[in-house]
Amino acid sequence: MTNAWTDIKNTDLVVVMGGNAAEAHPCGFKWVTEAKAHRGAKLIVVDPRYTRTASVSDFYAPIRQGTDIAFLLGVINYCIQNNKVQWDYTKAFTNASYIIQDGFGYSDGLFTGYDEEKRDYDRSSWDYVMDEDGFARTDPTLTHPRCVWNLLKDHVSAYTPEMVERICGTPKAKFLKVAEVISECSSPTKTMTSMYALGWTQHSHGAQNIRAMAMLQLILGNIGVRGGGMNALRGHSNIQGLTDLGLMSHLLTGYLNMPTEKEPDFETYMKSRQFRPLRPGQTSYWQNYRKFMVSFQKAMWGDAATAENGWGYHYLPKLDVPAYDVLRMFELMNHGRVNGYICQGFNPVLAFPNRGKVVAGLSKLKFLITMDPLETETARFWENHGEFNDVDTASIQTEVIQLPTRCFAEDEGSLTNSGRWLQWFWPAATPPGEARSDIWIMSQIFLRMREMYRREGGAFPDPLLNLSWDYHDPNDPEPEELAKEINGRALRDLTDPNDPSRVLVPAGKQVLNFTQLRDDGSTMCGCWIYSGNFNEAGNNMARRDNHDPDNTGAYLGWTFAWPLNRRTLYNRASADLNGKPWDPSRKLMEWDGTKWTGYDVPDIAPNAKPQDVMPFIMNQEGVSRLFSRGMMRDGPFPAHMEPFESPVQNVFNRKMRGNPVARIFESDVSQFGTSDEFPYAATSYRLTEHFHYWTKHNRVNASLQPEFFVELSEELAAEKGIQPGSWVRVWSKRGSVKAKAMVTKRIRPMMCDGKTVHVIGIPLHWGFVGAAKKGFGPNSLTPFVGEANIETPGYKAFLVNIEPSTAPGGAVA
Amino acid sequence: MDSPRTAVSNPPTQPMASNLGPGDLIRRSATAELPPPTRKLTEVAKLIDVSKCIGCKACQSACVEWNDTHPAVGENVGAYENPHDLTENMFTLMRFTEWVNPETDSLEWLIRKDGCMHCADPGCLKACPAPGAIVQYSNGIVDFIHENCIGCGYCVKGCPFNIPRISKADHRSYKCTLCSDRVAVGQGPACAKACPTGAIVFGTKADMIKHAEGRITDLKSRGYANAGLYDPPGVGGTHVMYVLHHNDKPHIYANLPDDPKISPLVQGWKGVTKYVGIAAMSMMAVGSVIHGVFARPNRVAAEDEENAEKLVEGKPVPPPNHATTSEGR
Amino acid sequence: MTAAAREAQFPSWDIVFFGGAFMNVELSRRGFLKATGAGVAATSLGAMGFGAAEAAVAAHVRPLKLANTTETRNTCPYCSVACGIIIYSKGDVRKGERAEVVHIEGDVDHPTNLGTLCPKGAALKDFVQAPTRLTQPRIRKPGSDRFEDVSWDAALDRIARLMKHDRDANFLATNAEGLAVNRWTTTGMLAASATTNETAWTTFKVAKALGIVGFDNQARV
Amino acid sequence: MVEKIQPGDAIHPGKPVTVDRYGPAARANHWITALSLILLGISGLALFTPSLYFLTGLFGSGQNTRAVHPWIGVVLFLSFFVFFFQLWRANLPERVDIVWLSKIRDLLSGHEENLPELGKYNAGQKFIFWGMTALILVLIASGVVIWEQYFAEYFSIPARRVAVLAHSVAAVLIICIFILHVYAAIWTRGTLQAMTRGTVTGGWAWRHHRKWLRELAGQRKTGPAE
Repeated sequence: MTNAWTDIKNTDLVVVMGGNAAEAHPCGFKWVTEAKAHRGAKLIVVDPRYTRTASVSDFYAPIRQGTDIAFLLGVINYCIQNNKVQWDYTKAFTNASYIIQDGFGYSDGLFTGYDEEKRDYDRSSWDYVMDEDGFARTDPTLTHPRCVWNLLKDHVSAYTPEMVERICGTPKAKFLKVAEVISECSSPTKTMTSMYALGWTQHSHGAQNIRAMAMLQLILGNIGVRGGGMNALRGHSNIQGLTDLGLMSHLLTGYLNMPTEKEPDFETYMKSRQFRPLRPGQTSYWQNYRKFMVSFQKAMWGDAATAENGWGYHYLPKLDVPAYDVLRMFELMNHGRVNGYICQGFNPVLAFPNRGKVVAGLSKLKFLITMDPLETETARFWENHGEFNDVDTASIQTEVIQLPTRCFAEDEGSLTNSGRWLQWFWPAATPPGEARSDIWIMSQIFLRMREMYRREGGAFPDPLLNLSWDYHDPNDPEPEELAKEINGRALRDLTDPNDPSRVLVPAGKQVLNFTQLRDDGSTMCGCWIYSGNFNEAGNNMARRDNHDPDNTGAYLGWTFAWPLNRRTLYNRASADLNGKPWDPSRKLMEWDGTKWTGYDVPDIAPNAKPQDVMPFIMNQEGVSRLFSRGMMRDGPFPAHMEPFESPVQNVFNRKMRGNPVARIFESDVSQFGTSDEFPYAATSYRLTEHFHYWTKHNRVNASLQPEFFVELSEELAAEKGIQPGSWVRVWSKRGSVKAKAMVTKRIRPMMCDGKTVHVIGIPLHWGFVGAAKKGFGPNSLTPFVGEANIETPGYKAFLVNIEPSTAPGGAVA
Repeated sequence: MDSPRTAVSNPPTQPMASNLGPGDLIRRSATAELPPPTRKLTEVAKLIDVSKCIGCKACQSACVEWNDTHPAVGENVGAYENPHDLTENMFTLMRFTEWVNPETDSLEWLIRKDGCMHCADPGCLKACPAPGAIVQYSNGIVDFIHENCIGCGYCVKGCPFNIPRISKADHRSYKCTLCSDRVAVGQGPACAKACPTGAIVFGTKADMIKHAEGRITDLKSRGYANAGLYDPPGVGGTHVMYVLHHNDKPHIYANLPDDPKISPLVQGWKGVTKYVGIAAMSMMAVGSVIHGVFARPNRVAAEDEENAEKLVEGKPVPPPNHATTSEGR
Repeated sequence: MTAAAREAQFPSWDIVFFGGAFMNVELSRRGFLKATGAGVAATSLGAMGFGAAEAAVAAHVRPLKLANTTETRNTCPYCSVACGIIIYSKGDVRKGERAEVVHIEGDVDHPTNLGTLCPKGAALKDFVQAPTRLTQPRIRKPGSDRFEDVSWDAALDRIARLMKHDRDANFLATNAEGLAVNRWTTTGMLAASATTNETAWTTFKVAKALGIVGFDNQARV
Repeated sequence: MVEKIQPGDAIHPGKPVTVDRYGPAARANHWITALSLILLGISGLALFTPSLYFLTGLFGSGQNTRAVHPWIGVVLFLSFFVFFFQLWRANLPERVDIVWLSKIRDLLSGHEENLPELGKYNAGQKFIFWGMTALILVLIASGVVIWEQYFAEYFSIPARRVAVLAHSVAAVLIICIFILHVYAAIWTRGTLQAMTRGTVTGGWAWRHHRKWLRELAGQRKTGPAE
């Protein structure tokens, strides 16, 4: 989220698309009802189903799943055609005026440079025209035919209301109503917020869904302002934290990247990360990359990280592929190329697509280690549960070690919420039996392996032997020690560069925040963006001052938000080029002539003059990108792409299937179904009564939503002879499930490209262990395909068939 | 923000004396002579704004946890209501109705939190035969005192809203208490505390009516011309009220009664039948006694015995009274 | 030290009902509940001569079940709204006592949820006390149809051995071009997105130091 | 219609003559019915009006009262209907009953000689018999509808409301009839022994049910002399 949950109350219009906030985030959705009740805000829901969010909306429009880009580009087109653009904002704070190279173009649903063989684009022409000083050329008048604005205008012109209706199935009148209400937010005194979630990310073109809305928000001037923003409603309590801390294949902490094979040494690695400003006088904050990287390496390897060895650069693994994401790992597993797997609080048997392939993969492992407070289907993937998990136990040679962990009530530490608040919590209960904390378990595994390597030697033990582990009790580091390590400290006295006699931070003391980090090895910091979380003032994540001056929803005294306790990202964009708030009644930041003041921590240097430094300092341009250059694999602009399994063809290019650059493993190609065989468009989602596969262990939630079901329209039920509450079988090319039928008016057939499209909704909370009735998950059906840029599996648009059925074999209870 | 809060603070952990006691009772089931209350508490109310409700069932969950009930894990029957009805383990239930507005032809998903309405004139209390099994406090809370409940089910018949449920396990009647134990220590009900969107709020009844007016104005501005407050006068008003977008037809919200009243049958049963019946039985008994005292007993005379002996012995006896018996032959 | 920082140090007092962090609550609201049969009026009740009646009162209105519990500030572990919760327990882990959760409720002082909770959060106690909570390390041998209990020591030694064995066998120190790549691709790890940042940092250090590249979390699902 | 002599009815000559009116089984059954009705009356009244709720004390508690009442009702229903099948023929109405009823004042004022001769039962007894029969049917039917523990859930709440009202009204009536029955048995001296010893004196039979006595005598339905 660019803004905080509590900031949503400042909005005038909430657009929920690609998510179902009321269902999945009820307590965050509170701020929508607050905005409605106290600001008269309107709520628009665009979704294939009439959801719980829709039930309290002012306007609902149906949309076929997977076609959000067409819808949003349609809205952008509407805004441009009707001059509903926040011009001052767009001209000043976006790259609308930047001139693009002549080689770039778009036709037949594809951008220039497509190589069908490689399933990839040559993106070299997707860039700015540079001048002789290495700065990007611009045309502030927006008249240059190759400026971003004119290319965008041209690009979206195909998405007329008629085209939107044809692709999305949204009746033209409903689309126009939505577009009209959204376009009103181009006024500097009206803001709109976008609340989205996995309904946008879990597509092969997920990132482009989000870009489409972000672009719309930019031309409406809604980024960086109160009540605006792009608000990704994240799923798990600390999904933000784990991503921030780089617990992913391609990341290090704080969005530093894992090195690749093309970067054999530290200097080569750094060379592509200089991030020189692309406009004169701009701030490009990533220029500090080296400080963050060196401090991170010092946090990892302490004294073993030296200038001579590139700060232990050779200890870091180097990637040969963009990422060993989960899809790739399970693909490798199926090829017998993975022997061991550790699932810490993770249930891939229900979480990953194409469950058949997941279970087959796990069955080929030598060992599987699970760490969880609860039983999981994954820990018991080898156990036969009739139709619910029909495996041949004896033939599965995987050794499974199941470790009991503590849960939140017994644990201590911080969690980073969707609004980037790091909130500390305390333990309240004694863990059951021998359950131990994850910290203790990870430490034990580490200490035992380090001891073995010490004693026995083995493959490249250095990163392990030298890993910094100077905790009070190495067997069980305290959460506070770890938090301090994340914050970082001075390893030597840090002196003022202008006055070497002045010690800013004495050796051994916590740094104030990442602005004190150095690239000479004199500081260490586990995760630069978190720095400031636990400095000499104490544990800032445990702060509990809930004062909110002038009711802005900022709560600066409440815990700690990264970066630097900032609550709204890009908040400098809340003021115009002169530093005056676009909407004085909704002031966030203001230039008082000498410095930035307001309700938040400014997003740029507090004394950076408004005309000089633009708000988007994490971009080399200093402005936001309507045209994303070559940074996304599937295009600098979003373009309509059908799901890989779609009931209709891509109207721009009937041969094109799915995202043309999404990675498909060869073995999965034959696993895609066609609409002849599988005529119905399925989607998966969460229900408010449950949280993933945890709450089915909870008797209360199990009683509130006891049994797996699928939702379908009255029309389809009548056509298929399906009675409400009866058993149905739903199957795709990859698997089959049995469920109770929920026949509803909330799903209606849609007309897309001249064809009737029936939607089937499949919620995801059931498995074969726990208190709820045994059931299946949509992942038994979903395709094994990832998002083109970040490999998020697609769960939201796939094809199935349905028929009346009988109860599954193997007791349901 | 001016919206009411559901609780003034987090629940206390220090022992606190309850502030709802016998002196606050204004009605007690099957009790004729209740001492007058020692004070008049301000009336409280829970206001359920159906237009803000997202049907998340947090109220159900919070209710179960606070009241330590154990709803069974049922099955899906093709509906979102789970359990499928109120039970002795589920004092409140979200009821879902998919309603197509005939005027706009658009779908509305009407979601109503069902549960005890805490009527000012409670039918359950009226029907209850067990002294003190149902009480009403002067703040409006109607509470079941389970120790006194005998499980007869009369409250079920008395209730115009079909709320109380009799446990098959302990044969006592259960329903929402409006969290009397929380209210007694300064807390709002658990459901109102939990409600994520503030669709359930709790406070004085006067405040809640005022709050509802604001909500109704907002709804009218959004095109719900018939938005209104459901505080049915037929039961003297309730201490659980609804803001409905379509207050002109409450029945579309899963059969919420348009004009609830205590059934005339129950009124008749607990009213005229009781009084006339007792009078009739008393008169019968008293009449018998009076007759017994003042009239001579109907004794068998010696002559009767002689006649009987004669008859048995075949001697002549007075002939039958043919005038009156011939017809019977 | 600021007031906020002090609170940070001593966060989970049995707190604030009578004062303290009330900033977001209108004080006027506190008035009405007293007059509505709520709260704190034990003295006035006594003054009215009802002191002796209090035993009867207890039989009437259920006694507050949270009396004499320990209160702890915590955060809901489910979605990333990260609602503030208060755990009421019998016993106090900070005093080294055994503690058992009695009840969990929203924290009204929390700016985001203001004391509210969703149906999952409101039932958190039954997650903590689920019958399917794990209490013992267990091992399932290849081909077996059941788990067997093992000690922590045995389980951890086994894990370390299995991992070292695989790492030593399959660690890729250099690629075909002789470049140091230090990759271990044959053992992967999924990290839990419901663990703390501190846990995550520990996990990160261990996994990356081992050279594990098949490393992911729930960000994608 | 020919009135049949009830099996077991017989005359024993002697001083005084005794007449067998009820056999041991019938008497046992009568008392089971009577006891059930009394218990039902007590428990029912306890639940009918708060002023009599104290009667639940006889059953230990309100819960017990609630639990036991319907079961006693079942007992009553069964025992009464055994009774019913024994007696229904003797209780069929006759024209003489109308004459008898028209002269009821003579009865109450002690001028029974003005009344017609009667068979085994007079109109009052028949009224009690049929009244009880009808009310017990109403009570058992309505009682099932409101039997919370087992059956109530199968009926709608409006139906239960009708049933509870019907049950109450029927109960009031049956209690009235019960009082009439008991009082009549006491006021008419010599009656009680019919249900205790099973016999009445010949004089009692001569006075109240002369036709019945004549028939027994006429049919020589006499038992052996004692």
